Amino acid sequence: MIEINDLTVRFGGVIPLDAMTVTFESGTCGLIGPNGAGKTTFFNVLSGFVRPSAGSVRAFGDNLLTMPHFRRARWGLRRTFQTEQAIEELSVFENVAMIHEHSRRSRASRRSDVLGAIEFVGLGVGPETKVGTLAVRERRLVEVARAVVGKPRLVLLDEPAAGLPDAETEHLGEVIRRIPGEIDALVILVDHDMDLVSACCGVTAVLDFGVVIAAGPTADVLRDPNVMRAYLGTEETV
Amino acid sequence: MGEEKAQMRKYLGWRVRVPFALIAAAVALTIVVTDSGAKTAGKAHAAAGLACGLGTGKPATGTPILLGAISVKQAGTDFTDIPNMANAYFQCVNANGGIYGHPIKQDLLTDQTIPSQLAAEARQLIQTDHVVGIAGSSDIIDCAVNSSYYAQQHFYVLEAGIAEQCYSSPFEAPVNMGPRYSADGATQTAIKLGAKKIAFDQSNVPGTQYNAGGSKLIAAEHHIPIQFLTENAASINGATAAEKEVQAAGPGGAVVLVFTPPVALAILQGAQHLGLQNKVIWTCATPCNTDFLSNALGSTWNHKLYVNAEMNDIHDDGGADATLYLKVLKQYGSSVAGGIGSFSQFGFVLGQLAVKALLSIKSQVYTAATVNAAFHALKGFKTDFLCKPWYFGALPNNTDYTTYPENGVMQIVPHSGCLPIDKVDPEVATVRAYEKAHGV
Amino acid sequence: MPSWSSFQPFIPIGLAAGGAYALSGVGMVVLYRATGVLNLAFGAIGAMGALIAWSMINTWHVPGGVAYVACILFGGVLTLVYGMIFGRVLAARDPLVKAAATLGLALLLLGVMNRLWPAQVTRTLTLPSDNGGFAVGQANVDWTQVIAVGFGIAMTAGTALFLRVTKLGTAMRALADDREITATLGVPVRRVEAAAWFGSGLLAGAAGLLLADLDTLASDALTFLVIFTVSAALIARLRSLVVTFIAAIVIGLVDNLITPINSITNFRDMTPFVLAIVALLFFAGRRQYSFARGGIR
Amino acid sequence: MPVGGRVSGLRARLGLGRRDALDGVVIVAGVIFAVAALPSLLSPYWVVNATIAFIYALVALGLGVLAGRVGLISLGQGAVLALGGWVGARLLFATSLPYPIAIIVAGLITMVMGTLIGLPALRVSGLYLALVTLMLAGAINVVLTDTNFPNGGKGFLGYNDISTGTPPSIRRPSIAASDPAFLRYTVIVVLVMFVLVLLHIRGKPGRAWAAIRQSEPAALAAGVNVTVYKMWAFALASFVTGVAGALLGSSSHVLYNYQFPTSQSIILFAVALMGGIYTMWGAVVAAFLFQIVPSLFTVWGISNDWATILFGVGALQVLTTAPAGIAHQFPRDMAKLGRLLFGLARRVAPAGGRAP
Repeated sequence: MIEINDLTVRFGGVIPLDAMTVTFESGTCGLIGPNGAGKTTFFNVLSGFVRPSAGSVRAFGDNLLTMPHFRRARWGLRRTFQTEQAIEELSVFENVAMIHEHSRRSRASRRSDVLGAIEFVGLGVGPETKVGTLAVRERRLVEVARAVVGKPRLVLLDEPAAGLPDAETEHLGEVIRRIPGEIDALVILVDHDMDLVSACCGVTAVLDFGVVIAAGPTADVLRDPNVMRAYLGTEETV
Repeated sequence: MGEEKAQMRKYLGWRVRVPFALIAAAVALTIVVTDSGAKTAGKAHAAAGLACGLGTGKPATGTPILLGAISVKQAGTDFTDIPNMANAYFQCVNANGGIYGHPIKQDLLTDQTIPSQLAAEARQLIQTDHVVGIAGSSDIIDCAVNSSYYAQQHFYVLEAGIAEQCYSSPFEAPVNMGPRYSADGATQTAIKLGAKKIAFDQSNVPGTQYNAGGSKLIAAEHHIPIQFLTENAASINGATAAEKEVQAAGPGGAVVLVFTPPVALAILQGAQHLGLQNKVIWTCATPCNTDFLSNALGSTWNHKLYVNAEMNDIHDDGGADATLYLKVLKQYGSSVAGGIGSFSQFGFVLGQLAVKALLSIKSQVYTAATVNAAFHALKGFKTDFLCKPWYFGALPNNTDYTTYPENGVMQIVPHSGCLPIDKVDPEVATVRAYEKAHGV
Repeated sequence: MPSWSSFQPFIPIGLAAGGAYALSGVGMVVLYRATGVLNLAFGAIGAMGALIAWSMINTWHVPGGVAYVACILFGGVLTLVYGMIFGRVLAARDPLVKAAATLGLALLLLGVMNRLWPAQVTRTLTLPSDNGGFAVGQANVDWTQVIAVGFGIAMTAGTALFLRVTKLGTAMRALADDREITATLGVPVRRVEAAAWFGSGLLAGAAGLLLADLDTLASDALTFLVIFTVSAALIARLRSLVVTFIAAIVIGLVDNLITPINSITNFRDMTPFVLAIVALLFFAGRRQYSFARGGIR
Repeated sequence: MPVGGRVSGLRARLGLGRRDALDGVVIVAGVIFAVAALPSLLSPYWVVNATIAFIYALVALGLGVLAGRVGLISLGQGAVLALGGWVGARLLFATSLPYPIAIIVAGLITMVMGTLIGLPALRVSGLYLALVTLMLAGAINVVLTDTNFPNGGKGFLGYNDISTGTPPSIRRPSIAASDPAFLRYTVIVVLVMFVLVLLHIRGKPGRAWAAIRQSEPAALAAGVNVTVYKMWAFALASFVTGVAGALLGSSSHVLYNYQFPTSQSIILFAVALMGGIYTMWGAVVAAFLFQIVPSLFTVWGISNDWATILFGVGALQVLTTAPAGIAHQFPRDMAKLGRLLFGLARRVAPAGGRAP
């Protein structure tokens, strides 16, 4: 469970996050909103690239904001980026293993954990394949594998389905849905693909201009008039 | 990403590969044209009337005699004029009967003052190319790196020396004095001209104290204060150095420059910018003795710079050697870019010495043993370039001349005569004693 | 500590050197802002120009004035040619790659220069302005030094003004901020870049000419004098022309005013390095993260 | 552009192992040859040159670690080599440490210095890092020029400016006093260093470096302490280069300050690029270009300036068309050629067999 209170970020005059307050209990939670609503900024705060000017973030009782960013991975924070960041010159195995190496898990458990993670995402290629040779879909899956290896507690997925055709998005959705149960981690999913969000997320929060304008069961939230208004006029293209 | 790059490379193809192909072609062509011939430069074309070697006028066609040489050739420092001039004389000899029909072939290796490189090159010459002798070398660190190797191989080397070992190893015989003794001469001249104080400036490279040692003793002997400065020659600003020197020398003082011609010139140019020609007495070691420098400085420096010249000046000396030197330089010296000056004179004399030694071999068998024995036995060699007869020894050239620039050329200072290097410098004293004892 | 009077003569020397560094510094910064290329071959280009001028005067006996113009033009043309070929090929690459490529050019030129103008020959390039001069206190000043400083100031001011008021200049500044947008605004990017290459090349040639006279006409020395220029440009964070000028002058002065202090005089060559390093680390400030891949790409 | 970027998935899966095995065989064969046969086959000139080439392979290796693995461009490796040479010479003169210990200690001291130099440099990145290192190289150069290399003198500097006779020589290991023996010794040391670096690249640091080179934020998000691993890379490169410096001193028995001009740092960078910074073979190619090519020119009577020109053009060519360098391109071109010839051969003799 992660509680965000009055989280505020200022870049000079711009205020990407304005006293954001929300709590994600468990399972897979959606975070949606028009472009520039502050979703990625929120992730950057959690992973430590952006220092908030006010507010607090408590995850499973720990204060995330006081940790140096590379410590947070050790704590159990995982994250994917909008532009996929799997390491091209390393093999699939190494890609996942290097995350494991910087987690709390012991060296002994590495091989099994890594192969387990690759298994988990159902990647169709051998673990020794160089990532540089993979297609977008496979790279996305490798990223998810990186995000679930080494007993994570909090997994942030930033538009994991960007640029994927529907069939593959569906597979990805299944994988994401299985994370809370099988990996026992809280997932926060940012995406513009409403089908994916409603398919994966029990609860969803909506950001608009850095403010949470709605939060609750996904179905209700998507029917919420404010949300409609927020989306109207801003055409959402994935 | 991969594809994208690949495409970019395809797109680059024609646009980039073409320029590169052109550059490569041009480079290759130029090498072929300019350099490949370097080793066999200057074939023996007939030269009537030049009294080189036997002076028969018939080109030598026998089996060549291979003589090695090592010389520094790098940005900022290039002494290849010395071996090149020696080779020019060899060509002249080859065109005039050679060594009893045997032409002399020069095997020149250049270096960039990297010790390992010099060690390798000495071994290449002696153990791989099997040169029968080494004559005409001129390098900054050859003696320091290789003198022990030459000793071990029993090679007696004829060279123009710089490093201290050239003047202490029994296997090395220089035609010149090197920085230390030439600087001694410059210091003596400065004192003779009544310097109240001396500022002694040189490049900040190993051996500075060795170079300065003699001048220190000489100044002390005459109770003249002397201050030692060093410059980082790689990044020298002439004006800065000149002003520093003039301030160190003070009013009525003298500046002694111990630099290669380019650096010396940079300093004197700087002095010109600041109008310092008349502030002090300017003196310089041998490298300044080249018409190029005099020419570059222009008339404002007439009689303002006293150069200790280890070789006689060729302009107002009409002697046989001087005449021959000029002719050989003109006819065979195309590779002697520096032209008239001490460096090419060194090379010329080194060539003469080697030829004299080779011609003296009665057996007319030219092996490393015979040739080096002949080199070692050299003595009583008279040339109007040197004040005293030359012999194979530690410091055979220990009495020399003084020149100054005059309208673009270097001239002997009138009535300056021969200047014996002061024997307060211990090495000079030993040499003089040796000369007295052996009557050379 | 030496007296004030012994420092005085080093002031004009330092100012002159600084002026020459400023000259090339301005060219370097303008080119970087317009094309993203930090031209580390600046010194080599100027050196070759100066050597060509030397050959014209001493070998082909061309009147000095013509040779000097040729030197400056050579700088402009060579730089333009390089820019037209490699500048475009590398346009999409990281600034690091662009700068590294100019190191390749520097090596190429260095080799060519040592080949065509071997160090066996001692060379010098004297401008007629060396002959006249005047004295200030303990210091002698000749017209070349005056020209160096004056030209430095004029070029800095002129270029700054040019960037402000002219259409081309505005285009260059726009390019520095965002080339895509500038391109979409219908600015003829290529022509603007070409202008930047050519202009900076002219400055390289001019600086080479001045330094060959003020300092020394030696290919390697002039090639690596570029470090003084780079240092000044870095202190200005490759942006401000005025700061570049001031930095260049300061470097020139410090480098020379240290000279009479015997205890550290031999370490004066560290001036540009030390100043640049301090400046860089001072400006380094907070890291901001780029998602670009590191290294050669 | 990563090396593996253009290998097909299948080739990678099957090929990778094969490739390694192949490399292994080639390396073992090469080392046995270099140790057993090479010294006796080569003339004294080439023995010395080969030794120096192997030593410079270490410098190129260090550059490869920084540029190829982490994406840090250092233009100051020539200066680091000089530091290593200075420290090594001082140790070999001042102490009676066993030779292997001495060069390792030299490497370690250089490592500390190199890392201290790298530390502030790490606050800047990309172009600025390259320029800082260039500046530092220049500064070190000035200091070395003013203090000179140890030549057996007294005191901390160990420099004696009134040299008499041949300078006291920087010692070699007693078992490798002769040039051929020292070549063997160098090959072994170089091999050890390559293995050391290989272990790093194949291990945790290698993966962390790959992550950093791909993207620093992603690496941070993956829990990589970017600063530490960058320093680690500097330390490793400096260590290897420091050992190289110590060997260099022994190889020629003497070091001079004008042996390490700033231009050398740049030439080293150029040849490292030409050789290829993404594979360890690149380091070997770079060393060959740096040492052997100019030496060939010397004996052929071709001016050394052509080497400089070659390096300039080469650097431009690599940067514009083949970022992975010769060691990467050459085998591929050869493979292409091989396939071509194979294809032709098949066409000439169409005696069945399955299609290629």
